[in-house]
Amino acid sequence: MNLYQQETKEILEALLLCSAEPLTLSALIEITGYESGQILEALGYLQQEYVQQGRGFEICEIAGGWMFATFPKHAPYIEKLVKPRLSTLTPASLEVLSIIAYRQPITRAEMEEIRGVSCDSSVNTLLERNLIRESGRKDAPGRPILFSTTTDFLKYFGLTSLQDLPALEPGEASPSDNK
Amino acid sequence: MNLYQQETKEILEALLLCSAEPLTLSALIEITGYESGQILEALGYLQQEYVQQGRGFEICEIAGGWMFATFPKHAPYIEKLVKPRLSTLTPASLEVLSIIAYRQPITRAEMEEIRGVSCDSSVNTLLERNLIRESGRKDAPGRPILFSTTTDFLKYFGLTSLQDLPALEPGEASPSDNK
Amino acid sequence: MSYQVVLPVFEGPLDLLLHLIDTHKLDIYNIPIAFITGQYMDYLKQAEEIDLNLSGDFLVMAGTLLAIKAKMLLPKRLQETEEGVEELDPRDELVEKLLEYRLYKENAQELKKMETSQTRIYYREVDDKRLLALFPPPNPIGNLKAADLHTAFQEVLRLMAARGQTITLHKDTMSLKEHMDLMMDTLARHGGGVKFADLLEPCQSVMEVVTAFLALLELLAKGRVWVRQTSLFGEIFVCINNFPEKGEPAFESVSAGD
Repeated sequence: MNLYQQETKEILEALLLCSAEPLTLSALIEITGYESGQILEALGYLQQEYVQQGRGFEICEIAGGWMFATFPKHAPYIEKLVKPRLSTLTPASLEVLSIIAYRQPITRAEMEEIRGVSCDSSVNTLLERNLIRESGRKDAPGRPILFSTTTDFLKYFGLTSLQDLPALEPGEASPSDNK
Repeated sequence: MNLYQQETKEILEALLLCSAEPLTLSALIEITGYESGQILEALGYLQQEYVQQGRGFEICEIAGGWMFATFPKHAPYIEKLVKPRLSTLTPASLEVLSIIAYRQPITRAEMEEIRGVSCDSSVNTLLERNLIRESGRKDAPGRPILFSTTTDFLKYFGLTSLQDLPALEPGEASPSDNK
Repeated sequence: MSYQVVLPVFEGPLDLLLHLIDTHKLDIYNIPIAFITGQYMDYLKQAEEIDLNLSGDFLVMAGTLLAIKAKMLLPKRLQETEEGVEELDPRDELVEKLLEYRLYKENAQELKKMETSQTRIYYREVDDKRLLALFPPPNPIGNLKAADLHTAFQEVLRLMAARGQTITLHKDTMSLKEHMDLMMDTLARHGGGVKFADLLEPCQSVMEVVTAFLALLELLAKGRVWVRQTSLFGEIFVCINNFPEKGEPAFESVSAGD
């Protein structure tokens, strides 16, 4: 391996390290000014070296480009690394869920009326996670969709039925009652 | 090097690859279940290996943890790939930051006392760039806000910890120093 | 003859004083106060001439310098210390401030160097979204309990009360189509046109006003209505367009005074 090849390898490694996306050959050519043969050769060397040296990562060809990737056997460690950031529910989604839980069935417009802000993204998240479901349409102009909580909702919160939800204090007037 | 050490190295490499923030020793201990000695030894081996093998990146100790970093000589290539950095700090902001770094936690009034001028706009810039944070209130009349530096501050200046700040000593060849 | 004054800019009065001490090679522990006050005032004067906007702190310092200068003319004041009697120097406080400020100013230059070398180093980038997507949370609610739902809902109710909102859910908002129909009905009943404000009057919420307005725009776009304003900022009238096929202008505006 000559010095030129060593430099090419180093530059490619530096670029792969700083890229969160796969780097295409054309991007690498444009950035480095090297010819494709030179780049492909260096990538090949690097891939070989990593195997020989028993590195904890490899260079993968994916989606028309190259990127660093880890091995499946290390997934449990990486999971522990990201676990604290695995979102549970954002405060906004929790608020919307609480409104649906206590006021179901309820339309989007009614939720927004209560919160004073749009609830669309929270409603979508809750639908995706199967915590709420569409439970029909309201008999009102526009026939808006009604939302209710799911069986999974009860399961995750350890409730037998909706009656098990902590009771609201007497002062906490029920919005949907006085119509 | 035994198999156990090899596995430790691989796991650490995989974790560093998946982390865009410095990984602290305590996080590494918690994730891997290894003892600190084992981890520090493996990190040391990796750092050595990378130098010997002429890798295009290194494991650097910064802001209380470890992360993969590139070398200054490759900056021209990387700058073509990643979004440009935010502009550098003004002399005024650097002065205010230096006062906060050495005197933290410190109030606005205390900074202004030292600089002889208002520090508001610099404090705002530094807050926006997450180099300083509000760290409580001083037990004094008006309960003024106290400011301290952040982990991003350490990252920004390439410091491992606040102990790495250059010593606060009068300059040597300063003409106004001759008594 | 015209010439340009190039005046250095300073971070503050202390910065300016340090500059004067440095350029005139003065002893910071024994500042010739009359001389430096003169130099300082000269700078302020020049700054004023070229309209350089200096903060009030520069004037406060000018006052301080003059006060020290005056005190220097008075007989020395003495202060008793443990070692005996010591002369009080009116410059002491200023010197102390200058020394302290100089420390941080010099350190800021160190930070600048560190910043410069650090801008050439880049760190690992990770596509967080993709990484997190690889590990879907097994339990979508994490550690939340039913009590958290209760707390969240109470907070919602509290915020509602704070917004001064009565806790009522009125009838559902009408759709765009319904607003359009309602608007056409109203217009049909009032041949000569309806005031724009009256059209929106039945709306009960901001959302409804917005929908009604959108409905009006939609009707205009379709050429089913046209609007007329007789004077600038005057009443806007909305009328049914009885000759849509003629492509009558949807907007008719008559300038003020007409």
